[in-house]
Amino acid sequence: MNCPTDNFICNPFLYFHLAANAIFRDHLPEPLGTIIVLALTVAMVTTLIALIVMSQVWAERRIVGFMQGRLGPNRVGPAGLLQSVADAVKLLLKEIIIPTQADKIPFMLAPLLVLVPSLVVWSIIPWGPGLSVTDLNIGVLFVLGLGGIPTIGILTAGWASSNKYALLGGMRAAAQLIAYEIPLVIVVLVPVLLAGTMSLGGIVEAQSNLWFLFFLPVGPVAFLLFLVAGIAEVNRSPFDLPEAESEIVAGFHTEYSGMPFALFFLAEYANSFAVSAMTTTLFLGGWGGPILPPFIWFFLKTYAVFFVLVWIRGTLPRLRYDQLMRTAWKVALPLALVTLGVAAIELSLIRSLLG
Amino acid sequence: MPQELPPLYPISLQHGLLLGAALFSIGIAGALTRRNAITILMSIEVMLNGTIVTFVTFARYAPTADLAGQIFSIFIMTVAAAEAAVGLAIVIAVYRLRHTVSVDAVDTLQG
Amino acid sequence: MIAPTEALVAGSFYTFAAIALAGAIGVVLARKVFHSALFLVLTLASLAATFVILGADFLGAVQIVIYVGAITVLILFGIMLTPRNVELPESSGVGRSTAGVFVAAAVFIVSTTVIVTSQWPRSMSTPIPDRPTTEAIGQGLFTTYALPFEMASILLLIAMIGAIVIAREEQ
Amino acid sequence: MVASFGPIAMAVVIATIFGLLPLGISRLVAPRKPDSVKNAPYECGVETIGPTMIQFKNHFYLYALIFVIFDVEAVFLFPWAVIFSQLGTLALVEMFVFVGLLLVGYAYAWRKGALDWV
Repeated sequence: MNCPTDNFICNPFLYFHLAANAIFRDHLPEPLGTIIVLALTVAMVTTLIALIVMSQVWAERRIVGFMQGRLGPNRVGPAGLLQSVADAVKLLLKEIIIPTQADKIPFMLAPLLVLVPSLVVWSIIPWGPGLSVTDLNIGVLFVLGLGGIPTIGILTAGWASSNKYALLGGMRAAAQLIAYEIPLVIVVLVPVLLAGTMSLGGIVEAQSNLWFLFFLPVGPVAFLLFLVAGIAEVNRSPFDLPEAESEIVAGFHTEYSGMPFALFFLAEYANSFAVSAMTTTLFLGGWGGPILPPFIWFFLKTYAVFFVLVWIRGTLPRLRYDQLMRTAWKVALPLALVTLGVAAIELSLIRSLLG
Repeated sequence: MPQELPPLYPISLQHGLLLGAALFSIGIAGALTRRNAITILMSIEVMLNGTIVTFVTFARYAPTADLAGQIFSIFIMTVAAAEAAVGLAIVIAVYRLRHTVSVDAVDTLQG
Repeated sequence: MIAPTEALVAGSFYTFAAIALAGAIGVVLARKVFHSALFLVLTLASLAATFVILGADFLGAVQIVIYVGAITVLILFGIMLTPRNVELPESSGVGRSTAGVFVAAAVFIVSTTVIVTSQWPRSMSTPIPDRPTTEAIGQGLFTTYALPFEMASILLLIAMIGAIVIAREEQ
Repeated sequence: MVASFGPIAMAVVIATIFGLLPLGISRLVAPRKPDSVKNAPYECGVETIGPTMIQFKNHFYLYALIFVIFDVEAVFLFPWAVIFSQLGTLALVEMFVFVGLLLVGYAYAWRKGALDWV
């Protein structure tokens, strides 16, 4: 539906913006007021995402519990809703153990390197028409760049821990991330090719008639590849080898305890949610949809994709490491290139047929 | 008569070029003083980034308004990637034979 | 959306430039090679920001993807595969260090002198208009610079094959 | 255009604060009683044997190497994808040549076993 940003139903933040502008921009000298409003906006989005992510930890545990015929968290608060809060408080009160041989500054830096990109992404994902903190004209490429930074954080965590398991876990995790980043980067080119822009808002608008998922025959293949590579990028089951407890203890975060561990945990869920949102934006028409306001559509679709991720986790067994690497390099990469090639040829044909 | 360097605001051609020159010089210092081959490679990356800054600055202030400078920067990054790939492969191969990454260990060609 | 004043843009340029320079000095001075790599990440990321401020938005993103996301990871893998470099005594001879610093200082002084004293054309005192660059880069890449573009592919191919030959462990 | 990137810088700052804040609070409220056993490396209760920095196999490097090459290739594809509709068939051919050349290297890596996990 047509939705201007100055409509309350379309823009849930309208009153916030009006209030922030009235308080700060009208009374402070110019760059300062703008900066404060911007900081408040970003802080609000970040807090909102962190809260959503915490609620999703609960949702995922309940859903997986249901799928496995058990209850999941149900003690703290109504239906266990406050379980995540309790976990957060518990982890906050835990001692932060820094091993003697650990390289302290990189050791504490690593969780930040993993967490920060997963939160920054939310500044450019559009929740509705014009409803993102900023719409970059190189949005897709920027998201991919952010997606590469956690690899550095994981390698840093493994190296700074001075622990064989952590080091091996870090290298394995990094090798997995880079293996799946290539098909991801290539398959993202399909929506860019179809939309002719890298702006996330532009890509959503280009899908107003036809979701890229339904651009046959390449759409479904590209969508599945993106989803699989995305799951592998965020280390979720069945690609959660980096933390395969039966093989390498807890992988790269073996030595982490208390809050730094919680940050890794938060980052993992924030990344899962970001992958769901990117899938929605790139293939499922983003905020587009009838009757309901755009941001509701956006979150409905994102939650649906997230539910699929949870479903996959509840269903599929973990891959073996050699299977994982073989899938990435020998199946996903060629398939992604073929998908892109077919999409380009198809687009050329359509263009020449239409004149 | 030498042209005066403009004040810090707004940014000018010279400021970008100075940043590039400073990065390049720091890279040279690292490449010449360090013995660890990987640190030397990283210093070379810093030098390459200095040149990229210079190219980008010229692309910004060049009268033709052609983006040749930026396109060239992408090629520099390509070369940097190739250089890092082959350079580190050599470092790893040498390490396998000599168990060190010191550049002093690889002077057999000096006879 | 928000229109920051030019002073704000200039201020962030100098901030990011200072961070980049500090990171570069860190790369050169850090005792552990892994710390050098982390300083390199800092330098590369803040340079991406300076590129954006200098009107190269696409290049800034490319810097993040290629340099921060790929080349740095390659370097980190290289560091981890050569474990004993941690113990390497890093200070080379005093004479060599002095010579290296001297050369670097000489290069810096000469280039600074050239930059400051040159008579730059008057047209170069104003920046070209700020606009998205991706399309212009694409146009250039596939028309004027089509040959270098294909050469880049050949370069990458040679680098890939060469590096595999060198780094592969013979069974 | 630069203006649209300002929020990104702000987001990086806020996200960093967002990560540092719980670390700081935890430092204030959490106990700190380090001892030598607690701070020893956790390797399944067994004392650490030998140096932590052991020699890994070079295979990790081969993956990283092929990753970098394809990452650079993908970056060249982005401007091509954006202006695909403005370019003629020539650009399509150029791109197929570009990717085709790299596939030669990919085939080489495959045949030499660089893609296998042994």
